[in-house]
Amino acid sequence: MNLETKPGSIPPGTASKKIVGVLDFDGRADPETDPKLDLATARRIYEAMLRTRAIDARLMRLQRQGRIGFHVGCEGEEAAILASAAAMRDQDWLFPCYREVGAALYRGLSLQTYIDNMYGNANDIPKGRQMPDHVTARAQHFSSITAPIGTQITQAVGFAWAAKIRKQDVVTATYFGDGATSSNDFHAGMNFAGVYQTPTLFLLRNNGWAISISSEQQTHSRTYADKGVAYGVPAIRVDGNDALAVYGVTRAAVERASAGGGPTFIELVTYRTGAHSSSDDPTAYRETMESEEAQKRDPLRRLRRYLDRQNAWSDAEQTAAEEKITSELSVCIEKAEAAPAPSIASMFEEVFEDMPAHLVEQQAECVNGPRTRKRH
Amino acid sequence: MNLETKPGSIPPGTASKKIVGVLDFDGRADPETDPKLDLATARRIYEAMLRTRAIDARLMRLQRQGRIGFHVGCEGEEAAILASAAAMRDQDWLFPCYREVGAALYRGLSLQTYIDNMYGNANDIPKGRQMPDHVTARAQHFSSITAPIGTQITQAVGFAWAAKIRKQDVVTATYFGDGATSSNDFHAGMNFAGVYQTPTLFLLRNNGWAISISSEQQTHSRTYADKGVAYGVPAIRVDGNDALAVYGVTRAAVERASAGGGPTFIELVTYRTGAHSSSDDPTAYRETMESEEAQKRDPLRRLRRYLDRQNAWSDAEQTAAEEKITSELSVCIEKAEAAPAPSIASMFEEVFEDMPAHLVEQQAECVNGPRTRKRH
Amino acid sequence: MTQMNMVSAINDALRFEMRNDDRVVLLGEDVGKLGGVFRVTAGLQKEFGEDRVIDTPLSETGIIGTAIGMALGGLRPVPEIQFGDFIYPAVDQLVSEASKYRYRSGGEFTCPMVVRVPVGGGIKGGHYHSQSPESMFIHTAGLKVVCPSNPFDAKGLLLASIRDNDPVLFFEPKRVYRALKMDVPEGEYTIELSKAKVVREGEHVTLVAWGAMLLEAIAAAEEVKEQGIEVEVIDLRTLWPVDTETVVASVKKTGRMVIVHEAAKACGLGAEMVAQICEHAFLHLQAPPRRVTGWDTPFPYTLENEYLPLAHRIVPALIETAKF
Amino acid sequence: MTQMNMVSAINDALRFEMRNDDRVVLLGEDVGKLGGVFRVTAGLQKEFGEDRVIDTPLSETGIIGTAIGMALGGLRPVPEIQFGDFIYPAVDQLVSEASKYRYRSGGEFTCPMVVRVPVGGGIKGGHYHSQSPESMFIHTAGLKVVCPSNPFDAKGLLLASIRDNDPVLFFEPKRVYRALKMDVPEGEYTIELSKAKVVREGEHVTLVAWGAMLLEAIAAAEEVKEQGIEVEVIDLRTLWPVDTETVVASVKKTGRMVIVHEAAKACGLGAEMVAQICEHAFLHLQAPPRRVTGWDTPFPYTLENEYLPLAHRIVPALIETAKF
Ligand SMILES: Cc1ncc(C[n+]2csc(CCOP(=O)(O)OP(=O)(O)O)c2C)c(N)n1
Ligand SMILES: Cc1ncc(C[n+]2csc(CCOP(=O)(O)OP(=O)(O)O)c2C)c(N)n1
Ligand SMILES: [Mg+2]
Ligand SMILES: [Mg+2]
Repeated sequence: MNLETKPGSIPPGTASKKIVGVLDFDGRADPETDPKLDLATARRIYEAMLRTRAIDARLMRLQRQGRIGFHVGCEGEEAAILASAAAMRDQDWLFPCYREVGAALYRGLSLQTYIDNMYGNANDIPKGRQMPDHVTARAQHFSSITAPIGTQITQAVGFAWAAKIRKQDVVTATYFGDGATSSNDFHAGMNFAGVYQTPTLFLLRNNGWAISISSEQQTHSRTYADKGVAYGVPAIRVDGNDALAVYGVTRAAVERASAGGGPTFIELVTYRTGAHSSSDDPTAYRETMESEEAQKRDPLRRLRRYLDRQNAWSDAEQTAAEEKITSELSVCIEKAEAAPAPSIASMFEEVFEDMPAHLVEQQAECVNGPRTRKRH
Repeated sequence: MNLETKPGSIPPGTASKKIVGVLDFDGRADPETDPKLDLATARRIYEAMLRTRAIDARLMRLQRQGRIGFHVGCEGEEAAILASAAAMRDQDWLFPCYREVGAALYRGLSLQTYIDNMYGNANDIPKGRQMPDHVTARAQHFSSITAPIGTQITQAVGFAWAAKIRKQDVVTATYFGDGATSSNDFHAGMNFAGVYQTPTLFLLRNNGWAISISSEQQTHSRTYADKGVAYGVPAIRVDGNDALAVYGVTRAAVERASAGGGPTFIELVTYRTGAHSSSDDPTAYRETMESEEAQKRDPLRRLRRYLDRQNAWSDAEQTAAEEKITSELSVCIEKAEAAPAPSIASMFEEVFEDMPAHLVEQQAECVNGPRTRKRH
Repeated sequence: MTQMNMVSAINDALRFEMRNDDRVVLLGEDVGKLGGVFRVTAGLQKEFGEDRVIDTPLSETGIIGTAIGMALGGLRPVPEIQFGDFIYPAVDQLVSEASKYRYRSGGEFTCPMVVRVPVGGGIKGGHYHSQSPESMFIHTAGLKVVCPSNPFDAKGLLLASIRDNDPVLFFEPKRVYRALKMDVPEGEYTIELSKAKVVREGEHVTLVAWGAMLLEAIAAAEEVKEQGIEVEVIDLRTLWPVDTETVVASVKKTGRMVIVHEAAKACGLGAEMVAQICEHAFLHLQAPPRRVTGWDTPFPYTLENEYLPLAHRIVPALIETAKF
Repeated sequence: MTQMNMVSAINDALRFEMRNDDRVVLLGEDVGKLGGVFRVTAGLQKEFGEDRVIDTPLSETGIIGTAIGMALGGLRPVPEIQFGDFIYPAVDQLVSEASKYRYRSGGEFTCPMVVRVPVGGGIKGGHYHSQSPESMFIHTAGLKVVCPSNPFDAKGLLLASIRDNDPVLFFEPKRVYRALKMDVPEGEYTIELSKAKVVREGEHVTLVAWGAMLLEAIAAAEEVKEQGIEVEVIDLRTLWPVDTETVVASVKKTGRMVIVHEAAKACGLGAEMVAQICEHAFLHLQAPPRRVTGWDTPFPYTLENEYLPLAHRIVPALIETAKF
């Protein structure tokens, strides 16, 4: 018997590899898929993408100057992040990976708070305990960013499940990368979401790379969306550099989840145009993207062209927006650099709700002990 | 935009749910799928299934009598286990779960060695260190049985991968249950096998239950075979109570793997007719299987009918085989019960290749220390 | 007052708190329809429904990861890990996430949940149904670890743990589950966490234990009494944050300490308590503080009573320590 | 002899042994084309090919699970965990499987493999790029743990570890990676496992350290020398099975011990060594054996130099211990 010829021997999952898109490279919308976003929202998304890119550039410069210790940005992935965040309702929650700080800002996190986090100073919400870019933003319904890959995924499922149990209309969206699909929590999270039909969106930013591992090396599945089959979770591939497509698909998934239709797995097909982080030098493992091609695909340019076609954005507005974020950043950076480091005592706080005896003792030992000559 | 109507929104994986079978309930073989097994092998498989069932029954009685501490058998799953093991070549390796001791016996593990393991006596290969049924059988190319669910899966992949790297023609088969598909190691093992195209067979015994959790509660995927899609690993569903179908599909997968065709995921659709183990009482969570139906599906009965049709087995042989295993068991049990417990000194051996100082010290303390009044 | 064993006392505590607080949900493998492989959650799915007593797929990663999400979402999840030996697939969520959520979010988020974990030997469970994995969770800042030794404490500690606003690992000694019955009050009472209990007073040696080994400690104390050695037995009850004060006070009185645990010796809580005693009561020590523990080998099946630090091994340690 | 830093010494050891023994294969995230995020494996894929220097998917479970399978299959895998903080998804395979394979199979199977793990603070890595998770693996019977403090030892210990027939966790202190260069012989030499090294002799206090903290220990020893305190500094090198004999001999001479480690205090190796000293040298102790360690909090970002047990914290401990 030859397996090749047996029914069932060809992997199932032969559904469309098609990638949903709305905008072409010149910003023309496909009427069939156009979510018909109101222009105010489209402008808001564009502005946020613009801001995010400007912030990333500035922070990377600060890192190179040795003024901050680390930065991980999202160059090239702004549409995937901001248009999806914009499609979530206020009551919904985001469980981010580490590239989605822009989404927290979109939802109202103050720039100063973010910059304080980049400096890990006394005004930082996590009190300088975490690395830069690991923000926490409860008021923005944005969980605490963590470094271990994938762990937020099961948490997003549990949070949505809690809402479902309590009959609250809350949808959660969790962001993660192509590398994270190999993690234990992706497997468990997708499985639990399928079994309990939790209102959860799995937002996979397939940006082509997990540090130096290409998305083709990461798995032998035909597409990442195909992984939904293993869990009975409906999956869809979307052009992640097309803000309107991202918005439309995400919004539809939110509505389905909110109506009791369960989870959706969305593969946002995008590309990490920059380095993995400030610690990475991608020339060791990949060719730089052919620049004209990259420009064509650029999510900002495509949305800008769309807005231009509607006369909804101008060069003057562009300049004003850029100047605004530049000066806002300068103010925030100056303030952050002037702020003191977190107090030494704070290092022992919030391990538990109440400080146990051994930490009271250690705190006293540390606070009253000698100081290092090394700066922090 | 309505997700339901978008291409890609319906989960892919719409390949056949069909279950490959050869034998009908009366032992007639379907000429299209018949692997045309030589009768000697068919008889050997049948005899092994018979022995396995008899051994399980006897061990469960010993457990009830308090003569051994625990037993986990495979009633109803004999074809899934023994026909697949029979399809593996001598140089191939098995990475079992805990229900496949029959496969080690099929490959030549002595019954005495197995029974010594059930008693954890001094003659036990693992020296009474593991629970009953956790045998180890290197000479039979059978790895050491473990309790944590799923861990053998990645190991089987690594072992096959090593053979591939060393250009040795070795295929590994790993057995696991439907519950184990939720484990981290299933996810990682399938993914690595897909990426590196290791010669590995994933033999899923879908026996309907993971203790009290039904296989429908375990996942929302349409079938378990569908999970292969997530990893680009070809998958096939087989009637796990049909020894000829199991043999044929397994053999084809071995040949493909050996020829460099990579891994295969085989869903052996079967049923756990007994309790999960001697510790379990299934009446708390499930109806007993409608007995006539269960009998019809019984893997032993179906293979026996097939053999009868070929005049390849007789009632006399049946009786002889049953008497043989009964008396063999009695001899082994008697010998195992007469054997001493492992030495106290042995408790400290083989933690490392050479005994480090702290264990030399602890060994002396224990051996020279007072003895408990509790028996072992 | 009703006579209860530890299984029924825990079941009673869960039932009480589920009636009292509808944020409490249980989840785990086989906890629902079956009522748990040890029947600790028996009958609860029937009373509270499948939304609050949840049978899960076989994934400790999923159980703890989603329980953390539930806790962040305002519930009070009480996940069960079927055996302590199977907690390892959940270690990343416990060590990297649950323990650090409050700290790393500057107090914006907390993970109030109680992970119920049957632990320990004495049921002929071999390598994988016998271990006591407290040490690694004690080593991880941000987790509490509790382990009752009797039905009364089990109920009071469990209610306190569920009401605690930090993640708690609640270790249930399987060997005690059905070993003894005692009077357990109906209704509500709590036992404060991080408070050890002096269960037997004595002048000569302090003997620290918990969980299933407490009975062995008491038996050993009784045995050496015949030789005129008066042993003060302390039941830690909460393993972390540990009640250093009570142990130190006792050692200052007796000048001697023996500590007992089932877990392997190296880097166990025994080592920690010896070090703490050296830090807090060194000048009071009249004998080396001593450990009687599981050996530094995997937990064996046949010889488990030679592996466990049962009374026969505690007795000589007490005598040698007292006579040092 | 060539001047090497620790990164190049490890790279050299790997290259040597891969040429010497074709069973040695490397696998891990980014170890191939990139040569590792710390460039420890740079150039090796080019020399040995993609079959022997393998870039893996992002799964520590998969890396260690398949490495165990490779070891069972006759290879000598050297998997890398990118940061010690990300070892937790592999804990089940390490604790439940690698550590117990020899024991539970009565010696029929062994898992000779070396898990390379960059560990420790000092690179501004915060919670998740700074931890030192040795304690839980020491607590688990059946695993060896090694941690070099300098390039020379790194090469010799790594070669010994790869040739060892048991699973070894090889902890590489990131802070030392490029911090110093020294003469490292070309070609082959090994440093026996489980042998500590007295790196500085002294009469008054024994100071035990390893890895990145060794330099801090030496600096502290230098500093207190001005006050007439002669410190004997021991580099453990192998953390488990630990060289109790060398430490005990030293403490018997000095009567005093301070132990330093980056990991949190509770149930760390410091506690274990204090307990061992109490067991083996109690009557020689003239001061309480003392720990200078990371605090029992998660590892912080901004204040990492207040968290780490650097020289400024070791000095007062030495003085107080010496003057006790
Ligand atoms: C469990 C774990 N292993 C390894 C790492 C180190 N690491 C940080 S980011 C990264 C790659 C992540 O790739 P992907 O998920 O595709 O996200 P992307 O960075 O592309 O957005 C790795 C390996 C980690 N953070 N966590
Ligand atoms: C990691 C882990 N979690 C829990 C258990 C307890 N347990 C033992 S068998 C079992 C069910 C396994 O079901 P399945 O994989 O379908 O195999 P089957 O017993 O049906 O053959 C469970 C939950 C375990 N052994 N390991
Ligand atoms: Mg990526
Ligand atoms: Mg099953």
